[in-house]
Amino acid sequence: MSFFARFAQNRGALVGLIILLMIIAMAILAPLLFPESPWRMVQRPFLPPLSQDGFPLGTDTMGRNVAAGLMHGAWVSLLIGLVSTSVALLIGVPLGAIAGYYGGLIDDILMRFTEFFQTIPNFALAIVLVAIMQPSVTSIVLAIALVSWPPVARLVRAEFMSLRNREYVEAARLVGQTNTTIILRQILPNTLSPIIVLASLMVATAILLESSLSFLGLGDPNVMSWGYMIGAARTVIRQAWWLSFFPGVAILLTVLALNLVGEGLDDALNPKLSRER
Amino acid sequence: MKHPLALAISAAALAFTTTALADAPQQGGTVNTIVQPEPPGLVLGMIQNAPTRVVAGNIYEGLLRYTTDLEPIPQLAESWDVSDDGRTYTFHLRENVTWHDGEPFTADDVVFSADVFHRELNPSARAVLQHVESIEATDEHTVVFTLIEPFGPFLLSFEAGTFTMVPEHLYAGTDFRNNEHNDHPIGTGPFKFANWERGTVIELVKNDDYYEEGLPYLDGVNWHIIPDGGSRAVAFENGTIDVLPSGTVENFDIPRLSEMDNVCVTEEGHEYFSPYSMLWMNNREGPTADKRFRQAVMYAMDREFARNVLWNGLGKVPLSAFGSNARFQDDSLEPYDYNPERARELLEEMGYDGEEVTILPLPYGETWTRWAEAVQQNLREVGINVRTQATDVGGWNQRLGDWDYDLAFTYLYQYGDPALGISRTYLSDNIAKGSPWNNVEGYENARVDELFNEAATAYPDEEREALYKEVQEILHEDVPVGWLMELGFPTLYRCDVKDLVNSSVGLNEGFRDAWLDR
Amino acid sequence: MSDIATETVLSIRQLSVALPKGADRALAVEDVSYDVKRGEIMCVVGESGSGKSMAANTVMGLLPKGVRPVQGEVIFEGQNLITLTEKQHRALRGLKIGMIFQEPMTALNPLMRVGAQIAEVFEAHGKLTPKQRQARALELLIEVGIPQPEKAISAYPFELSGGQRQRVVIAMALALEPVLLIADEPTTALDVTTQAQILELIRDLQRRRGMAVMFITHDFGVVAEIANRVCVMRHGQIVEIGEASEVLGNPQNEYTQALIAAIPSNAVPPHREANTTTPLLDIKRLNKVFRSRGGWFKPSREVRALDDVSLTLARGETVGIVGGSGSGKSTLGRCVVRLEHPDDGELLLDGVNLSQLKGDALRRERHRVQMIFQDPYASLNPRTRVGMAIAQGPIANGTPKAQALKQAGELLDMVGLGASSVERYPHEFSGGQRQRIGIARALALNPELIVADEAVSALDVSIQAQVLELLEELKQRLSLSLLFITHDLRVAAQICDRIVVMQHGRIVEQGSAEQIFLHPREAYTRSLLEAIPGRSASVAATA
Amino acid sequence: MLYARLIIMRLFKAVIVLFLIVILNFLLIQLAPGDPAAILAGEAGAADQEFLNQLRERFGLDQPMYVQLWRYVSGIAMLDFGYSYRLGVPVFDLIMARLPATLLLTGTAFLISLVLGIIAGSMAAARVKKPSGSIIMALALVFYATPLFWVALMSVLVFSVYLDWLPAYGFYTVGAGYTGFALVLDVAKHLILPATTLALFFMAIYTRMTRTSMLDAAQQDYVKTARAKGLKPGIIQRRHVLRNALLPIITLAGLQAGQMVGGAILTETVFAWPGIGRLMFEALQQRDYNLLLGIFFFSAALVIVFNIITDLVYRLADPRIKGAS
Repeated sequence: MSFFARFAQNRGALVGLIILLMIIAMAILAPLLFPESPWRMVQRPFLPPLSQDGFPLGTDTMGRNVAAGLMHGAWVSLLIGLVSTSVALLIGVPLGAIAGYYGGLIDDILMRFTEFFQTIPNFALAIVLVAIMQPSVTSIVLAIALVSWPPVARLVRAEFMSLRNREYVEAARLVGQTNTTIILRQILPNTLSPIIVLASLMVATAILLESSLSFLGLGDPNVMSWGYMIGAARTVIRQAWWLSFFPGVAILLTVLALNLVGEGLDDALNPKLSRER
Repeated sequence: MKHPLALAISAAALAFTTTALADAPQQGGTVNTIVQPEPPGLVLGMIQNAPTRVVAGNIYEGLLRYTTDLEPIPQLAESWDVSDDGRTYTFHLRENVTWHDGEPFTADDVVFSADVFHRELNPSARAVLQHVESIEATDEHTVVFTLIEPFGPFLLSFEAGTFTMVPEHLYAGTDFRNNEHNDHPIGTGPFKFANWERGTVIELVKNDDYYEEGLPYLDGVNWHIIPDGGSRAVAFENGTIDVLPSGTVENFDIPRLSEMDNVCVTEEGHEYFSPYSMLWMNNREGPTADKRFRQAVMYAMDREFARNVLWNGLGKVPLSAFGSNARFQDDSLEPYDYNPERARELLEEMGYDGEEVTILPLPYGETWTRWAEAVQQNLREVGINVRTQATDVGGWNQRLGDWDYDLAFTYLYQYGDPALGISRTYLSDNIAKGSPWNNVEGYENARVDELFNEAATAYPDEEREALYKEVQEILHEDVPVGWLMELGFPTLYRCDVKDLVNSSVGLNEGFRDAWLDR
Repeated sequence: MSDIATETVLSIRQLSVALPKGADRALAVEDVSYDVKRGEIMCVVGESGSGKSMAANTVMGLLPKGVRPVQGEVIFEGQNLITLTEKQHRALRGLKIGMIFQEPMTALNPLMRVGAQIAEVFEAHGKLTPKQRQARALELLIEVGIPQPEKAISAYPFELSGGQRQRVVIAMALALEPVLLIADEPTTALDVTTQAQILELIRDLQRRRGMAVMFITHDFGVVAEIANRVCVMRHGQIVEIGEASEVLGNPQNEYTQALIAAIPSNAVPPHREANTTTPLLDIKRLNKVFRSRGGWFKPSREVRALDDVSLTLARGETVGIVGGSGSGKSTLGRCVVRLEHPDDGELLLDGVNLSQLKGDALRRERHRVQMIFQDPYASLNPRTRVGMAIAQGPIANGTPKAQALKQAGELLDMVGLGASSVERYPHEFSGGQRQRIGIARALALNPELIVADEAVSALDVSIQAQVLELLEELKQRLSLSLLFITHDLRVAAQICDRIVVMQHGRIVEQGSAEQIFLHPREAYTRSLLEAIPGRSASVAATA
Repeated sequence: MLYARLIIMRLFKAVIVLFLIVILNFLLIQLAPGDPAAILAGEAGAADQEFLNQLRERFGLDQPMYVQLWRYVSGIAMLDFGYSYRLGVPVFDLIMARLPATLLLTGTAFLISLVLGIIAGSMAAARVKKPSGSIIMALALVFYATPLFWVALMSVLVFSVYLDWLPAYGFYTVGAGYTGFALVLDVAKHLILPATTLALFFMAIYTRMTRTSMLDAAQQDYVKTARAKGLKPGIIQRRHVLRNALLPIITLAGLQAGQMVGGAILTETVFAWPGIGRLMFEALQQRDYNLLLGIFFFSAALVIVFNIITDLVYRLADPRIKGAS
């Protein structure tokens, strides 16, 4: 069975993929449909949804177009999710690979280091990091990455530990391949499926984290992200429910879609599990 | 255009005066209100920040109070005389005043507070005391202040929050900051400290031995600590909270809350401080060093929009450096009205090349964040390349203290007199790193220095007025800072809380006369 | 006795079982009919994928999800089991039909004490009081011959060895004295001596209780040891059925014949001798101790895997290393290829001491000794094309890629897979084919010595024979030197010139294959020989 | 005996980890712009250099960093956490005053999420491919994907503002003067919304985890053995499947329990719950280094304590661990 056929067997995953594609389309189409800056104050503030043409989702506290913000925000939220996950992978994968492959003292040191990071509550650490670096897209991405790499390192380490004594790895060692080649060519490609699955869930978590940070006022004020929109609308939730409702739903759908896709990938990449479902 | 809330306030004020006349005050009851954020401590004089003032202003007192027109009225000083040369001030104290621990309040307490306690701990009192040559207790209830030279605003300096009376018998000779009584403040005010459950509530109870017969009417005041603005609004809505001091809920909540039944609003009670919001513009380097750029910023900002949308139509769009509550304001100057075209012209004239300019919002809540966004968009629309730097209180202090900014929001108190609250922003000898409250913009103009210094000690007022007029003209042209808004802070309260705001510091001492009509 | 033996307990009639959609064939079992009679052991034998377990699972009502009977009937005690409801079926399980499984290590709940797990059988059918259940559990443990039964009853499964666990499973299956016992490959996961004991136990219990036993296995040796009747299956169909002696001694069907022929012969191995006596490998006093790393407060534990092992191997010679699990035979092989680092001793390959080399120096010498691995599924990287898997070695040692790939094609041709396989991925090959790829990979570097670690143990008998044949042929053609590690004396006897027997990290006995087989000197060697299942039977058959 | 040794060993490790955390956090906080003196001065609205210098000297901020670090670390060694710069109260007292509220909130949320999550997960596992099972999982997924603070806001809106069933904020009704059982009831009422909000997300995690773990365990050989004994499905699910499926959940729960302290920041903020999560956020904004470090120390200590408890529980649940050591 082809990869996609296996993926599509999970109906939820298919739905998730469709939602995700729609959100990506939103992000790509944003500059075409709403060429004006989403920050522009274009109408009366607090215009309810559907009350005026061109403002299907109404306007916010300062008369900015919510629909424009939502579309532009898709781009930012996805980008923050993807980039921070990539950075987390860049930290976690090499650490986990080295710890898992070499074992022994190196493993001990790296794993103590990882545990150490996990001893400080995640969200608290993220808050402190953003506050220290001062809120900006860069600092938010870094903070999210810095609190999310330990699970990656642990996963990769576990995979490497179970694979490093596989016979094909030993065979590679026997024919004289170097450690680097073995790590990159023999083991890493075989750890990709669980990493991909984890990564898809991490993107979701990163989007949630960004929105939580924004909610506490630690978002980047220069970019319109969904988290920012909820954070900004939080004080007016009583008089303008739609301001926090739509971005909230957008986050929910995105996180939901990413999770569904993650499950689908899991099914498709790890056929053993799919039989159990 | 008058904002609906602003109309509502004037109507409420009318209704308020009539009912207040109709009913006689009732004894008893406890008022629940809010303090935000949680104060670091309650010893006024040692700590002067807003949350401490609003709570401790009911525990401690100063020598004088001020009406909403900033006229001095008696508090601990029954009466006072000023010598003809304007250098000697004699205060006659009340005789029946005791501290909360039962000790009598005397002239020695005044001398200790002013000469020892405040000189050591209180920077704003220190600024005034540098004009004072000596402080003497001539008898148990008389204190004489002798000044080095006349100082126009001297009589405006005795407000409780700035010039608190602290008990000598508890503090003299001790390490003030580690004094054991700091946890249990002792003052002379209408309410006594009862309990402080950190993170939850500060409870004050009635001072039965208060010197004003019959006062206070209330049995106590509970200051709730609720960190989230939304929760504070809910608490007011569901009736847990009777009084919402200004700044405790977001501006966006105010119209809704003020439209509820049995809710009254007042904008009064801020005359003494007259918070004045400004945009620091770094005069030292970058595009903001160019006068034309600064003028362009003034023209580019739609301040009426901000007033209407963000401040519910409250407050005033200012004319120049002197606010409308400040003495000696020159109202003949031509206002910097919203004029993007003029802004673009000015930018073109100076040859602005699109260099990035950063803007530092004030980290004090949503309204300020939104405002920074609006200004950012205003500036972008005239072609200025702006980027907002988000920051928290610590970062904001640091950047301003290090002059590491291009544009930055702030607001300052005016304390009624230009020599107290305004000149500090423009005097060149007030340029020093490390503080966000001095001449942060780095404006240097010898003539302005000269005029301000002369005006502070000139006597009488007519002479001061002429000097200040010239200063205002120069500043208006130079635009050392952006003048954003004279802020209007509404206080929301249940209409059955009566006589709440009746002086120029409002709630800071408001519960002295307040009573419940329940 | 005779009437008991003819009483049919279970009767399977024209049974067909369908596999779920997308499986490699539509029916797991097609039109299968056989009986199991009281007092007999019916062996269902077949290679992997023959569908031999499906009928048993149908009887138990334990078919995997999506697999269901589509035709025929299964008559047990007068009722058709296929038509039973789950509840009715449940009432039979454990009570009337007992079952033993292949993996004793996982067949017991790791979190429950052994006694409680046995008592559960009585509980499930509402028999006895809790106290009586414990008492019965103890009796059963005694009956299945567990050492220290009083202790074992309150032990957790992890505290027991594999053989002991299998005894516990048997005790559970027999607790309620079922009429029918189904044993699904009950000894496959055990080592030879334990296997012999368990087989003995099953046969013994069956005789004493007069049960009907349905015994599923892939091993004709086991069949010979235990079966009264045999049913041979292939691709879901019965190819031959009959009395054990008939089927084994005089197989009618070609497939059965092939299978029986493929069993490593028990016949005395032919006398062979190496072509040369030039020593290629000279192992001197090799030692290896495994230490479990202790924590700060935890003492470390030591296992002496190699204890002063000395051994020589001549150029062109094949030496077999034989022993049970834990004998150190694999460690020896892994030390020779330097996947393990020996503690001390010498490992002279053509005069060069490999034992203490490290890092790059070791990497440069690696091409001289290569290995064929046990598990054909784990020994090839699933994401590497077969050609590349073979070419990797030469590339790592400096051969240009194109040339290495060309050689890979030639090697694949040589092991009988055809050069076109270069572009394919491992999952497209069967187990036996993969093992051929593994052999090609080992040959790619023209090694002086090849270590084969249990190289055929994971394969079905018929495949095993083919791979052994290939090795034999290559050995002749390329005059390979081979260190052949196996637990199976029969296999060793087939291919080796000399055999070394190991136990507890020491060499117990060594000699020519012929000598070890016919005149074992040591008791351990003899016990290994005696434990070979079906030894007596097949010797009798060939005699 | 065995436990005692284990605990001593773990505590010894914990002390080292805690010291490292203190040092790391200390250095981290030094990187933050602004210091407590500047902020306190800033709040006063008017401050001169002298005022700042007084404050810095008082807080010891005028010393070189290594001296500050040394003082702090040696203080911690004597279990002296210093004074809060802003509140002038011993950090230890502040934390101890707030810790019970946090523990009550997170403990309740933890129990709710764990118990309901496991129940929901087991139900979903037993109903694979049935609509009811799918509905449970869909709900779990939605809870998992919904931002926590959003749920908090919405639940205040619905249950406090519109329905007026439950208090919207706070720990108890201030000024009501409840004592005894009435106070307990009052606190319980205040606890419902924040605890439920916090629990929802974690419940979703446990639900999903339990289901996966149960399906996994249901594939194991010993389940087949149990079926072969003729055991009823209910007993098999409880005794064989669930018990084994719980092992990974214990591990996860241990990790989560520690992390909940951090996760409670949002909940505590929205519901004005006087816990240490909120205290931490305030301390951070005020650059109240001593307080912030103290909170980090305690939350890390909590994580470690939970880890040790998890280990012990795991040992109780899984006899294999005991045997191995």
